Amino acid sequence: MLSIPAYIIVALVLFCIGTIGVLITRNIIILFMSIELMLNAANLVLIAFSRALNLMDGHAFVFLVLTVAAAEAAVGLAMVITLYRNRETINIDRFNILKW
Amino acid sequence: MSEYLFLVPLLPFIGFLINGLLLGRLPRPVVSFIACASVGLSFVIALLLFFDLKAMPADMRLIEQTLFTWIPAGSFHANIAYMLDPLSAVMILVVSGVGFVIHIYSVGYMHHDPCFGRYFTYMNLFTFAMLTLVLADNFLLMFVGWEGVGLCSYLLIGFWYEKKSAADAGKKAFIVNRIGDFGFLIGMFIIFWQIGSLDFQTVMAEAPHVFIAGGGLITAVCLLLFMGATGKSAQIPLFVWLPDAMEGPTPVSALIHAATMVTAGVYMIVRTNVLYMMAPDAMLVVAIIGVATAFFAATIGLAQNDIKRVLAYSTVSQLGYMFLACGVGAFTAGIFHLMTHAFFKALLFLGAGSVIHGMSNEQDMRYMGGLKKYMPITFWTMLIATLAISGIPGFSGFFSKDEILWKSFSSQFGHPVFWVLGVITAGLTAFYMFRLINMTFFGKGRMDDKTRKHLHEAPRSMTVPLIVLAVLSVVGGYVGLPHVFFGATNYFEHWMAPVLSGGQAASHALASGGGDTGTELGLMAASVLLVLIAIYFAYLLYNKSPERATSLREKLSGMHKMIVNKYYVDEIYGATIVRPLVYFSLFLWKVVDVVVIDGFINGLAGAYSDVSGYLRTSQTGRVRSYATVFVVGVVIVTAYFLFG
Amino acid sequence: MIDTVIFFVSAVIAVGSAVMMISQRNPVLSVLYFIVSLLAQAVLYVQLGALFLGAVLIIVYSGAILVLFLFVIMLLNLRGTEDLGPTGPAVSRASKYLVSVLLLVELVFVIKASFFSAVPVGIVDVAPSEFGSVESVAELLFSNYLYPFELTSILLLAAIVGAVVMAGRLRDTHQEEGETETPTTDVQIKEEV
Amino acid sequence: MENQILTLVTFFPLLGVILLMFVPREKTETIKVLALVMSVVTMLLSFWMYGMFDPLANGMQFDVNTPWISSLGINYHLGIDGISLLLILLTTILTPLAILASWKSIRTAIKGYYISMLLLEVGMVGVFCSLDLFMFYVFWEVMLVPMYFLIGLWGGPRRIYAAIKFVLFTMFGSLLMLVAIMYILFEYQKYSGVFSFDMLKILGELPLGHQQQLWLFGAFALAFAIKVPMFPFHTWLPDAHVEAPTAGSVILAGVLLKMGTYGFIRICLPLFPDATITFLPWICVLSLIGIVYGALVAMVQKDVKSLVAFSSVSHMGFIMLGMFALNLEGLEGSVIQMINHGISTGALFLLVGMLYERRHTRLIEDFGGIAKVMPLYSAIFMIVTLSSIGLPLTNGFVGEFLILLGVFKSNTVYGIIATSGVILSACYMLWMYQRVIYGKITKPENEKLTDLDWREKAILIPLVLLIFWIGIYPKPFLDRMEPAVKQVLAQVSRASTVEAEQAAPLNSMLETPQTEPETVTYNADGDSHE
Repeated sequence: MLSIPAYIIVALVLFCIGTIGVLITRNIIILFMSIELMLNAANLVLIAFSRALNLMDGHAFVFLVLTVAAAEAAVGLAMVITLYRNRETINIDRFNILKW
Repeated sequence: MSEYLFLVPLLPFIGFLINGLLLGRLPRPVVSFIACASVGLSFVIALLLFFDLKAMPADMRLIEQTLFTWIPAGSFHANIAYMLDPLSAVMILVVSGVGFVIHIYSVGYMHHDPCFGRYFTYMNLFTFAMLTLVLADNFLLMFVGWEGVGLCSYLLIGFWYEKKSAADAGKKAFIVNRIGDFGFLIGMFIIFWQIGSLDFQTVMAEAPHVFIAGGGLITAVCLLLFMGATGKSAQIPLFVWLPDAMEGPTPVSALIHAATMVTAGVYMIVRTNVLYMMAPDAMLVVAIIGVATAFFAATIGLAQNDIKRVLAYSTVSQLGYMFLACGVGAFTAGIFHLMTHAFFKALLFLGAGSVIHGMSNEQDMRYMGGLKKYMPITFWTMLIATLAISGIPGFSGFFSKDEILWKSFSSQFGHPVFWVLGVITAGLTAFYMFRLINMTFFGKGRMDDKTRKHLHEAPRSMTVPLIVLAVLSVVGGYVGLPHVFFGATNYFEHWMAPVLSGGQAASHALASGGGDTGTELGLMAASVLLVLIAIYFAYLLYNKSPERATSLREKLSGMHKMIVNKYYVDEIYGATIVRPLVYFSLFLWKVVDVVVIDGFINGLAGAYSDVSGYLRTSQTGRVRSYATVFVVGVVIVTAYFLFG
Repeated sequence: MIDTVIFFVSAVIAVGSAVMMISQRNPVLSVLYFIVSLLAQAVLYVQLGALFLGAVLIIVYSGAILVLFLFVIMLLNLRGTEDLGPTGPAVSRASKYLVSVLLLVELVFVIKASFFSAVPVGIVDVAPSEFGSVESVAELLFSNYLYPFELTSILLLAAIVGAVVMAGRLRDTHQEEGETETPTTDVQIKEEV
Repeated sequence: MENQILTLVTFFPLLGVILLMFVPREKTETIKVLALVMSVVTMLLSFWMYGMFDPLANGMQFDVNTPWISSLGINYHLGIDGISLLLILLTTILTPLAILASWKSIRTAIKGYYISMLLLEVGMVGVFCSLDLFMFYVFWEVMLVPMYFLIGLWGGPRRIYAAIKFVLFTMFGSLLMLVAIMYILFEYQKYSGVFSFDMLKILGELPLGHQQQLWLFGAFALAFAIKVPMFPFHTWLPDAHVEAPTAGSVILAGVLLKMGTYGFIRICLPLFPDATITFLPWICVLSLIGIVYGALVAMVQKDVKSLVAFSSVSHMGFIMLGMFALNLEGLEGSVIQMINHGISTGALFLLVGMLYERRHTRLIEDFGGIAKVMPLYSAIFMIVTLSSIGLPLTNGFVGEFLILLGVFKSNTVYGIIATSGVILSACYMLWMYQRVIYGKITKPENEKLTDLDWREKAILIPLVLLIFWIGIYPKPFLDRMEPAVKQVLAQVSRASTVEAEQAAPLNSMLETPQTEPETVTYNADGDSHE
């Protein structure tokens, strides 16, 4: 006996922890990981619903999301490296050229 | 002959155009010939028209001529139309006659002046404007002449524009005239508003039906028109410009500020006598201001040292007499005095001109004296004029002034107080006139010897006009002999009667006032006696023992200082009107315009940029703060959907 | 009964490690915590019948992507000792927590409002036999979702090229030293941190 | 050809602009001559139009009405009556004079200068003859752009501030006007089912409720009041004038100010009669303030141009007051005064410009004793000063007298206050004239000033002749505008009587004396010939 809302609530909690992670941390790597966490929380919701509705589309969707997450992580990390190379720091607040 | 009426004003205008357009190119003799010829010719035509008019039966004496419609605006039709009736006949004779004489005189007087052409251009323009004023057949055309003469007096007073005082005097004259014109304009509007037309004929005919006699509106109209008259003829509130107008060349003072322009106010009141007869309290105001101005100006005249200023105040005073005459209903006497005054006052001014000419532009009487032997003709002609103005029997001044005094005593609107003040003023007039004669012509010369060497009699072209005017100022009086003298018929009164026929009520009132000749003779004797005493005093103080005059002056020093400084009238006007007006406009400009309105707008712009400045700080450049804003947005949106 | 216990344990582990992940100074530790959280999530996947995806999550995601993270951290030689500058003002940190919690509360409300009322299925019994199996996912992927599937391959290609170009070694600056092309990317790492 | 004359007059300068494009920049002489020729030809065309104008016909003449954007009901609808004829003449006379005046004073970007001058003329003539609200608005904006460049590029030191202020003021007003036009459009669509911007149709058919009229009148009145300028909105005028080049100020004062008053006569009065009567006291009071305020502030100005600018505020106050006397004399006076103000203030700015060209300063105290050095200049300056004071036999008097007469008939109190303006105008003009022209030569630079050369004479003589012509024989102008003025009065007296009781002192105005024309059935002959 599975109570779907419980799983969704767990996913939401994970999602919000991811949000907190994005807002609080000043380390770019952790920022990325928090975003990845939020992504996974979303996947969890998808799977919970596909289970609730007995549809496999949720799974297909999660599969695609994972590939996108992978691509995004790769490019993101490449950027981190270039950023680090220019500024020798990974503190995100240093990169504020857009400041008025 | 009547179709040449329009030529009378037109000729000086043509003279003006020729001299004006070819200003620098005409040789002097040609310029002076054109100027004098045009005025002379118009005088001849005026004379012919006068005889035409005389030939007509008494009550139909009217020549009319309409040239073209000037402003056709719906119900309002103003056209350029000239009208000649006995009143304007007298006026054009005086204007063109005296004008012609003065033109001849000024040829000599202005001989050495560089702007010779410009002077005669303005003089011709003035004559045109004055003739238009006098010949106009409706209020609007009269107003055209009215402002035209105002303009010419501005130009001629400020003729030597390099002198700041002259330019100021010109400006002052124009603005004070404009204040008068303000009243005149509003009077005209009320007339048009009520009667619907501005032509004299219709206005005089309709007035009794439209206005209620003695009512508020008619009094307002008369007072407003009188305000215009005071502006132009320099009466109490608005007389300040005339003494300063002496900055202009002397012939100008003679023509404009003695003989013609200043009398325009009197002419206007006589022209609209029908209206005035319907508003007795307006007449009272006119009389009061007239006699007050006469007395007030005479007192100031006592202590003036500049020869022309004495004459200026004497003009103001004599004008006061004329307004007194109009005020008490004796319009004929007013016009008669206007005519005689034109003659002897022009003569006085021209005489003063030749004195100044001889004294190489020295105007202060304290440096004159003993000129009798150097300038015999000027002396004798001025003596005649002085006798005339003081009202010595046998001279024109006596007849006209005495007529006014008698009417002010006896007429229906008159009052003994007017007579008393009038007689005292006559005395004062005699005193300051003879003071002038004694100080300039008698006693020992007080001028430095450089000017003494230059002393010479004026050239023929200046003395002939003096003689002509002297003859006129003697003969002029006999035209209007009061019938109290061995029953002589008063030609002038008969001549003027039709013009006043409009106010029938008025004319018979005048006649009844005739009353017993005994009192008239008695009053006449009293005034002559007072005049003789004044003459003796003047002789005593300024001829026999000048030191007594100085001692008298110390005793009355307070009063004397008051008079010398003209009761500080100019300073009072300056402080109460001019300076506050300037400060108020400065306030308006600096505060209202710049601070309030511009401040508001620039403030708006400033506020706008401040707000945008504040909003700009939200762009911190830090990615995390943007992320926070994202999340806040999401929260708000979900909240809206949840609870909205 | 056993399911709910497993569910609770793995849920707690997932949330706990997630919290530990974001609060670490040392990035390596945070990656490891993240892997633990993923494993717990995989258990949840399995409980929800997504066997194949659970496996994919463990093998592909935490195995490959997070290792990549580790690799980059090692590459940049981050020991968590870098000075990350002063932490922002307390009020802004607090407001950030508040906002996230608020978001959580709202989402819970959303779920409560929509789920219990709209979708009748609250509690479900056992899933049909090959519900989460590879065949069903693959069969779906290659029928309805063929285009997205192909597109993701292009996406991956683009990502690879992008990553290489961006993080590739700085050829132009070293050309003048005449160095031979070294296959490995030599990143100028400053020794002192 | 006859009925196309209006299109010709309006767009001929545009042809000039196109030709100017082809002339290379450095050939300044040819640019100048071409621009002058173009504007003079436009003037001749407008004289020809004046000749063909039938003074007695009611309604619009030379009517051209072809659908332009029929889906929105916008027609290319041109037509003029007496009032717009005279204003077009004023424009086409002033522009060549302005171009001639800027022969030597403009040295930078000459080609752009003359292009914007000709564009300006297109905009102005267009406004005066367009009978389609949309086209009216388009020309209104077209006129704004070149004026902005004239002030902004070739102006004095503070030109940017002045140009921006000028544009923002006018733009603010014209946006409100656009909203009002849109409202009318939809109101008409609701009423008649079809979109139409045509003024004459809207005038004839559209019944507007009292409340609607109030708002619409308010919007239009604000736009025109800023342009006039009336009292509180006038602060852009002195800045614009002080900073504008000579020709710019001549056109700005000569014609652009008349846009506001023309707008009132063409749109506000006829279309919203009820609102006109309700707003009447306000506008009269504002224009009275304008008269006295303008005159007083003009008295204390240090710069001749800003003095003349404030005198324009005062004169325009007269014009507005005359217009809102709502009787024949007042309205005719205000229209003729518009022409006079254009001529005398235009001439004043030309004169000041000539002094500026010689001395490069406009401060009054820098001058003095000019009469000695430049006699002809001083004589012309005197004539123009007298015309702006309103001395009889000059044009100023005719206008001022009629206005005062009209105002007096409609409201005696306003009349008396307005007449005081006569004194104030004499004060500041003569005081300025004396400080600039009379007196001794105080500054050495003033000694070697040269008198007018032939070019400057060619500019001033026509204006002086016009001053005396209108002063002595204004009959032709008054006759030509009479039918148009009667038309406007007929439309205004359409106002429902309920309003009349409310405005008690003005009831004498409503029953104008016996010359009220027979009830002019509004022959909307301006109907587009579908």
